[in-house]
Amino acid sequence: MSAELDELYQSIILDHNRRPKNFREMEDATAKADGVNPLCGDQLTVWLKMDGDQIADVSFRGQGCAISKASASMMTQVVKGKSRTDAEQLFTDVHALVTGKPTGADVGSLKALSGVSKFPLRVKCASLAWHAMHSALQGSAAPVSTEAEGPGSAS
Amino acid sequence: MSAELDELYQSIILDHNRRPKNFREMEDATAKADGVNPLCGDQLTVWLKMDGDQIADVSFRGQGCAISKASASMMTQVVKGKSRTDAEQLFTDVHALVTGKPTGADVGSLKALSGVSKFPLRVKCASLAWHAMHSALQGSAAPVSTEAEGPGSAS
Amino acid sequence: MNRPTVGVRSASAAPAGFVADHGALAPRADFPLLAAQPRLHYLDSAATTQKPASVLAAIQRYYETENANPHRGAYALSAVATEAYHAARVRIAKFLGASDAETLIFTRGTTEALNLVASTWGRANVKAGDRIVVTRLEHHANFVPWQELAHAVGAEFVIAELGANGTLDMEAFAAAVTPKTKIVAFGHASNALGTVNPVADIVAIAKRVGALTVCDGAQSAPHMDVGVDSLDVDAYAFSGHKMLGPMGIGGLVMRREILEATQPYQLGGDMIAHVGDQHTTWNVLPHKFEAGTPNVEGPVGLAAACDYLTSLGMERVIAHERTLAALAMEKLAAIPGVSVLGPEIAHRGGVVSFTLKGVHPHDLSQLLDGDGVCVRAGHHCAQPLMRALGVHATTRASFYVYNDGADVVALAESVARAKEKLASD
Amino acid sequence: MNRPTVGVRSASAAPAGFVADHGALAPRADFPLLAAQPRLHYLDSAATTQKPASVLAAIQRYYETENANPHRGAYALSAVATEAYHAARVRIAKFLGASDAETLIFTRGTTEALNLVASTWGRANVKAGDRIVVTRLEHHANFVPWQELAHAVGAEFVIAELGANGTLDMEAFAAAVTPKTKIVAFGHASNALGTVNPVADIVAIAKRVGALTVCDGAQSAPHMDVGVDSLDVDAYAFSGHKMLGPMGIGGLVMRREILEATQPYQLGGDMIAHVGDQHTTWNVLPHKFEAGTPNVEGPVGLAAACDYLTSLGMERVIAHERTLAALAMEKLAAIPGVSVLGPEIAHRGGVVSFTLKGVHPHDLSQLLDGDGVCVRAGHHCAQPLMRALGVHATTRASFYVYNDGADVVALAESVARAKEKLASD
Ligand SMILES: Cc1ncc(COP(=O)(O)O)c(C=O)c1O
Ligand SMILES: Cc1ncc(COP(=O)(O)O)c(C=O)c1O
Repeated sequence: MSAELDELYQSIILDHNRRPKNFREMEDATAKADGVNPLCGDQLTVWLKMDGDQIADVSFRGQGCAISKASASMMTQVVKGKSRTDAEQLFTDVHALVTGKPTGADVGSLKALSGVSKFPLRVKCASLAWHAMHSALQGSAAPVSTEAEGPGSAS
Repeated sequence: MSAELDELYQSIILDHNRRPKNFREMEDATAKADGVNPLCGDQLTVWLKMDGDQIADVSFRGQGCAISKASASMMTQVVKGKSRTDAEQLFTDVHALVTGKPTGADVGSLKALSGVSKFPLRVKCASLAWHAMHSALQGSAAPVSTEAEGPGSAS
Repeated sequence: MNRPTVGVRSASAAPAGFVADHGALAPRADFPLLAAQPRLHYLDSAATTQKPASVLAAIQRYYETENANPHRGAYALSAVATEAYHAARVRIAKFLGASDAETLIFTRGTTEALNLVASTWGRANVKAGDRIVVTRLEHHANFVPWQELAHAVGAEFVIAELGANGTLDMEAFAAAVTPKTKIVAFGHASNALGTVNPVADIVAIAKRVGALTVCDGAQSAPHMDVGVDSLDVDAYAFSGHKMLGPMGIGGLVMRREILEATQPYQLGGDMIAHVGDQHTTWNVLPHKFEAGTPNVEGPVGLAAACDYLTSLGMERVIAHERTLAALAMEKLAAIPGVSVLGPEIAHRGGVVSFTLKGVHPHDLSQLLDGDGVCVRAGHHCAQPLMRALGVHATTRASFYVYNDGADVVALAESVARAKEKLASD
Repeated sequence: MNRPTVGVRSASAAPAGFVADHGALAPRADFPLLAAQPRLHYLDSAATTQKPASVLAAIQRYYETENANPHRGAYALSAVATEAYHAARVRIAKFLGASDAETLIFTRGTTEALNLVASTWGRANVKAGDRIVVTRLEHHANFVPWQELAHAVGAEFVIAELGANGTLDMEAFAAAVTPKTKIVAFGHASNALGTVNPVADIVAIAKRVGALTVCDGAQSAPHMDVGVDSLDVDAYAFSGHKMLGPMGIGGLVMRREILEATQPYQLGGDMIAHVGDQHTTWNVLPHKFEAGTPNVEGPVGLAAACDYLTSLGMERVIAHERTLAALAMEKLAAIPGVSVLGPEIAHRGGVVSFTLKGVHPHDLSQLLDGDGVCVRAGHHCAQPLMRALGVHATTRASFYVYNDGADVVALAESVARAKEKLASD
């Protein structure tokens, strides 16, 4: 296996894929959004419970590849307790990371997603949950699509 | 000018083009048909006056290139006085001639049309009036089209 | 077709001893992309095929020696281009077994051919209360246009369901085709499962009620001696890029009486007889359905592809694919956790769709790609089928003339390795 | 566009001294067909253009190194094909001056692009009693679809007539565009007469009544720096084969809000978001309007053509064409019996249409062909215009980057010789 594939499928990614965190519906959510990758049909839902400006709880469920599931799982771990602004900033930083334009910002364990940058078609997978979270934070009801994300799509 | 072009535009063809015979409407026609070459828009009408099974008179008018005009003009000269069957046979022989499959039949002065066989796109021009005559003989009212004639069209 | 499903149904179509060595049917050296990447295992030919050098040379030769706008010029070069276009139509029609070349209408591909039928004949003839029947196996291209047509006119859109093993339930199908049915649209072969449908039985049922029969040939034209005339369908659609030809060209073969009685599709140059200020009349077939400057390159390249396939022999093409598919099914099924979808080999072409427990097809195909194995992962433009199968996506390997036993072995080994890496336990 | 008609209106756009030597703008050696036939005077580029070697090489390279079905595979080769397709769209949009590349929809050519607008937006928005206005100059592709649309929905189909010299009568045009007008369709430049229309004035009049503005750019995209954004039209259609690109590809640039609010065109793979058993949702732009496997070769080849044109400089292209056209007008007009149709050079591009008294254009072009001069003879897919001009057909020479003064001289000399042979006296 190539070094690039090894970096894409780091063990932390594979662990999150096997045992995703916060992989559940949320009864008492205050916001919720669906994300869909139209060309592959992958789909997930992100639930948020906001406490004022703060993310008190976050969870997700859905169909997806290891990259999208691990990204979603790590996201739920990291943004819990964060303010709306910090969560959005993190989305920006992660997006920069997976598209190969790292900002130098410290994204902690999310650095494990950096391998995605070598696989442009997988950017959509890695960012699907983040788009959904962003959408839930905005209070938008329409499902978000990652189709506009890059040159193509797959999953 | 190439020998082939010289043969296509023989002086007899050019003469008929300049001074077409029987180039007139016919008031007392018993049959009439239009011929049209759809891709170029060339169009002519053939009138027949039948006396029983015999072509008592024939004339034409219309828009067309030298080849179609000369062919029409010569046709009117040759079929006048002929029986329906002989006229149809002549059509068959001329068609064979201009498509380069001469039957050996004696077509008289119409042999001047043989140059057409080197120019497949002009077959439609040379046969337009003949198709119209054929159609008039059949008593068909719909305009005939030469479009089905060959691989393409022009004029 | 001449031998409706014989070549497909009987394993004995493969010459004896052929299974043993698994050589490619077509030399890899004939395909520049494959020749340049000797370690590539290209197993996505159901999506699009690689091109032989002869096809690329035909395109190049056309532009270098014959290029002009056909039909429109009196000069010799235009006559040459016109003849090239005409001759390509005749050769492609002959390859497909369509005796009336003027009933072959060039389109961008299968999708456009099917949309053409839906938007012309369909719009004019399907009314509120009528019924359109498709099958659960259809590609979106042979599903969504009919669904929308039904929706637009208030007709009923009915999906004939599957029986066992990804084959059509023919009893259910017969029951679905009521006297109100105006169109029966079905694939000759499924791109998602490989299933080859019993065309003769389907057509017989559709004809009982006088429905228009529309056959999606995207996955049959490249693989078998189709014999369109003998299929006895009203419309047959195909794509050049799936049969070694260039992209952007394909076609529709449709019964002459129907084409003649149907209003044209797109409007513009070449398809008109006379344009009046307020009224226009149409040209004869095939021009009536081909508005605008024709794509000459496409048919010229596709005709070269047909010649190449003919030189291989279509009977050998399907036999070769089925040999490789059978081998792949055997080797994949031997990996614990792998489920091969679809019917037994006797009812399929060279497509093998499978799932691996606990592993998403996208991840699987990504790891396979690391080994140079190119497979397709996803819904294969067959979401309605995926729903019925209860799977979200599958991994699909599809075989063609340039594949060999080594490609099958590489696939199976790579799947086993990927499983080690990705599977939960 | 950036310089709406400056390059076209002012003869001073041609560099001083340029008229004197009449060299080709692009080396003939760059065009394999022309290089192989040094005595050919190809003067039918308004119908279709010859292709530079760089375009053929781009096609070849794509098939030899990058070919796969884009959008659909997770493997690297498919990603490469996807990127090739995407990058070509961006380059072509940039060439045309369309800042939002996703609003460039690939079609087979101009004809399909115009039909797309008529059959989607047109069908949905034009009602009985509404009006559609076209001009007398239109090619059938920008005439028949609107005529039929009007006919189908019971709208009024109105032809804005010409004033002097084959230019639009702008007063009559303004009067024709009533408040009931829903669509104004006009050519940027006429393929039959060469007339370049005053786009800004037309658009201003159409906007007063809120009509959709549809610009047929088949004869502008190849010849000038169009600057689609600054034209401020709602839809702009063009053909790749008329601008050095391959056959079978072209496009539509349409305002994003309109594309987003409009139902899709053809239905099938790639253009869907979700296919339910009874209801389907659409993908985002540009995919929503591109059903089926995309033609990657076409955009890749066309992008190479755009690069080639950019390297020549579009300002120089139009100046070069007008130089040759002006020279041809002068030399042809000097032959007794020749009438050059259309406006003075200040209002036209590189198209010269003419008649020769007593000689049918078909015969003329046949004799010209004998001298290696390829011109077009006929109605030029503009029968309504021919009727208004009171001519049955014309002979047309059209100039492009590879033509030079020798082509013009050959044309004029050949016409003179043909006249000797054919004219009555
Ligand atoms: C002005 C104009 N409009 C439309 C067209 C149609 O273009 P195409 O045949 O490439 O679709 C042409 C060329 O034939 C043209 O010159
Ligand atoms: C069975 C089937 N039908 C239709 C299509 C659509 O063909 P195209 O995308 O070439 O129009 C495909 C391939 O994508 C297919 O496999």
